[in-house]
Amino acid sequence: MAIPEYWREIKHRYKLEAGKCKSCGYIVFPMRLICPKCQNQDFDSINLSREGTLITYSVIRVASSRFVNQAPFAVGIVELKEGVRILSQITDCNINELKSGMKMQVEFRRIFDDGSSGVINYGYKCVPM
Amino acid sequence: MAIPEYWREIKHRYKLEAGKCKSCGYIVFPMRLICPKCQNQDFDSINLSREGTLITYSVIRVASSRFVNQAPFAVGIVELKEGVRILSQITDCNINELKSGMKMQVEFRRIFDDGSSGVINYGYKCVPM
Amino acid sequence: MQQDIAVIGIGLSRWGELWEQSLRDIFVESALHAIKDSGVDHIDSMYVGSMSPGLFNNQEHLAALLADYLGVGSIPSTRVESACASGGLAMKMACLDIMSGTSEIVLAGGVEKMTDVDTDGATLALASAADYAYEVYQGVTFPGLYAMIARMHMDKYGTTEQQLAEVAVKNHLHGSMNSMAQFPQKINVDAVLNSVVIADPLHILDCSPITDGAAAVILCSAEKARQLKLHPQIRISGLGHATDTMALHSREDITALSAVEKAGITALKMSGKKIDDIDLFEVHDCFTIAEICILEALGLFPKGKGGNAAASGKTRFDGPMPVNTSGGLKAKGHPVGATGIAQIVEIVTQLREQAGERQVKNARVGLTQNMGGSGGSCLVHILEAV
Amino acid sequence: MQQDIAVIGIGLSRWGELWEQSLRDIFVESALHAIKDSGVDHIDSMYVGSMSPGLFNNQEHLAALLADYLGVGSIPSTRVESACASGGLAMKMACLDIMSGTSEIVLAGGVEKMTDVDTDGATLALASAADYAYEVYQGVTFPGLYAMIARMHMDKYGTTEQQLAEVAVKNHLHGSMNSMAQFPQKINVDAVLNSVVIADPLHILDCSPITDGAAAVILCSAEKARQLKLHPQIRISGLGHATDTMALHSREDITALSAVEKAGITALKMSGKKIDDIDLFEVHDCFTIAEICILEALGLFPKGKGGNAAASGKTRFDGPMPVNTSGGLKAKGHPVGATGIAQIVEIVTQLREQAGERQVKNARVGLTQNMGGSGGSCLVHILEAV
Ligand SMILES: [Zn+2]
Ligand SMILES: [Zn+2]
Repeated sequence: MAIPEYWREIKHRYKLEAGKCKSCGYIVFPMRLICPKCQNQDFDSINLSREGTLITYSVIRVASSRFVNQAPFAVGIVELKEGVRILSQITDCNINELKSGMKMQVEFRRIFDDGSSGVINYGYKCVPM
Repeated sequence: MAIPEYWREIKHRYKLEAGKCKSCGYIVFPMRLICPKCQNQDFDSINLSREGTLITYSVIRVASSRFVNQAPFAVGIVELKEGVRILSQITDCNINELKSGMKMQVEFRRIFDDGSSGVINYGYKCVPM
Repeated sequence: MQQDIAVIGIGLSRWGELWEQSLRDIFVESALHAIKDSGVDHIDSMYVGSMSPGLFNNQEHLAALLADYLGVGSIPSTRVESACASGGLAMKMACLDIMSGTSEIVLAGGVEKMTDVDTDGATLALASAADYAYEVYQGVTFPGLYAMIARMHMDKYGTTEQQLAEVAVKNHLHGSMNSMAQFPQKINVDAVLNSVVIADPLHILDCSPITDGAAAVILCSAEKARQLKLHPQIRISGLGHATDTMALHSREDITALSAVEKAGITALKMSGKKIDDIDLFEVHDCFTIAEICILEALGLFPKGKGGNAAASGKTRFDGPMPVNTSGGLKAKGHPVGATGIAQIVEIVTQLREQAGERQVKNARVGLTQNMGGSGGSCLVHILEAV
Repeated sequence: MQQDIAVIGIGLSRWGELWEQSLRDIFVESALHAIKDSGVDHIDSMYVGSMSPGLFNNQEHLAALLADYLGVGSIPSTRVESACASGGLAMKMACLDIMSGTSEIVLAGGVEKMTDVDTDGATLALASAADYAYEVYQGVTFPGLYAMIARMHMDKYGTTEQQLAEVAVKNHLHGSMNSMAQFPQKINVDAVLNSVVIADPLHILDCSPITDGAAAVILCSAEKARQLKLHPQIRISGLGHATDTMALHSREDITALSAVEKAGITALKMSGKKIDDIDLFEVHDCFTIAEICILEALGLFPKGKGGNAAASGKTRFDGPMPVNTSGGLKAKGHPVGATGIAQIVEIVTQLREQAGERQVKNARVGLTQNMGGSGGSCLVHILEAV
């Protein structure tokens, strides 16, 4: 994980900064330069709410080396109040009791440690409410 | 450097195994499936001679991490007796006294250590005669 | 299509864990087979689909390397990439080259040499087909993405793990009749359900394997093909290419593969066919759930009704709509960049009536569907025996 | 060409060390500029040249990702790769798409985001354009390969380090008049000769830099362009594409870039021009020696006589055969996949007479030459003001 890349994504990963199209109201996350719905190029910057609903999920049992010490862990697609969807880990839960439709809270968590550089990478994870 | 890859190249790197086209006599190094000169697909396997002439050269002063502990070091293109050319390091020499046209001997040497796997990678290097 | 294009030669390298062969060797092996099969004495240009020789082999600039080792020196050579759909994309670009009048005889090939890295290296390389910053960063793997599609299909339409397993069972049955298949063993539903879980609800036997392999075909204008006539004439009558959002979570319907639907509609329209006119299909079953969603997206089954396709026997080689007679990615193997071309090889083999035990009766029109990532890109081709 | 194609829009992102912007951001920035410049309200398909988003950014499947972020959803999107010639290759494939009748309005773009890895990571990624097993394995770097070409040119033809330096001096002079250049500083011969040696005889100021950047152009049939007429008409009248051996040491003449020669001949023949009919050139000066060998391979100078081209002033923007008026890869920057498209952008800017201070007088016909690796692949395009 390169430092510049990590740094420029902080606004998305720490603050859930998104863009709301000034023309059609569509919300993009992360921020974009052009609205995929109406091709308008002006957005208001907003922070997404931290509550949502689990749409679908899985339990990763065979993970990449970066996440192998966390396996098995759950991942899911969560639809936030604004209608925006994010993919994230589902944590602080019994992985055998997940169900689509569960209410979720978005929290700020450690995502993985980067062995080669020693950097700790943070971001969002979801927790059942 | 993957082990299977290292292993399958041993015949080229340790023994300078080449192919001599059964149709037009053109020599390919490494071995190929089809002759680029006459499109014939049958080759005799030969071992290249270990003597040649320096065609051109450079001194690498900014090396990749794999070779950084060897820099500065010379590299050159050497034409072997059979007319085949190889690219290799030029070693056991004064890097300020290299000249095109010098006679070269091909020797079996350590090329680099692979830090992540601990494997030592061998192959050919050239030494002025 | 505006101009008829014919497939006049097909070739495969060996497929499997080919530790003794390099990327360049396996590509050239497949290309020489295709050239020989076609009877041509030269090619004017070549296209190579490969997903990530950079991450798998530290080697880019594949177009130049492979033209060199194929002994065709100075000809135009192009590498294209669309993740696991790279082979299908090479096929399309070879067609455009001929349609543009630039080349007459073109090689379209695909290759992936996946076992030069360990399993973790392969996992990371394959993950590069997903959105690195918003999917891979979170810890999801490729099986994990398809597992979330499967979970939703099960929740929404009542599809079962048994129905997923039936896809693998059917494709391994087909693979058992294909001497080129990497895993020609027949399996049963229990074997799938008892195999280790990779990402719930997907077991390892729901997943396609890691494979080294290459495939190549020779294309030319139909007019040129009539002069050669080594083989029965096979023409390409339609091609479709579409994209979708990169990230799975950005799609309105997680189980709908809209790039597949759009590419399918484009190809069918170009060929003047309806989906019911197609006699057999090679589709991108990277995971069992993928085959189910693809058949729905192509319109072979109504949305949500694809789950029973394999279990009902309909998609068996001897059923009414044979799917993946080659064994599919599942049993034949999935060297990602080669897969799209190998699908063409299977359809041509069937249309030539050279498929032996697994031959589909009266096969006249075949369709290939090759997909990148979790469905972010798709290529469809329609081939017909003339 | 069989069918006229016009360039109707051009766009560049910022170029430099763009730590605040991601790969997708810089690509979309350049594409939106090009679309706006063209005045079109949609594109039918897109091509992206990128050398190694896998090794630089852990991201393949760029075609789908960039179509998504450009907000063009489902259209066909294709990534092509030929190392540092990936941009030129995207240009060619976009032309074939239009010539084949498949698309009417096509975007051809290029992008490389090189500063998301450290210098060693960039060195390794760039090395993947050479033969990994028989060049990189031995310890040679990319500057090392071009240094060996330079050494041989000096030994054989008496070319001097001063003459190499003059190429850098000239291209930085041009760059000083280009507000988009990454290194717009003027330099002199002493500065080059006193800069650190990277690989004898090449100093760091003989080398192009590491750059983040993107470029895009909009193409359509000449007929379609006449309906839009926002800008003076610029048509593509020739294209050439050729390959050479992957490994530098496999070539009979180490200083002869035969892929450049062949691609140049093809493009000139297609356009019905002679090399003397060309008013200005953008060529692939990844290293100073490259510009010298390229001018010889294109036939602008006899073999071995290219050394004095820059020193004599002939290739200055106000000389008889202006080369790299943009500043070239040297001063403008070299985001590898973007370079081939940025060359087109410069020629179009000149043919539109919008190049300001560095404007070439009476520029009517321009040529771009984009090269992969140590010369293993080459794309040439010829553009004309109508
Ligand atoms: Zn909008
Ligand atoms: Zn021969």
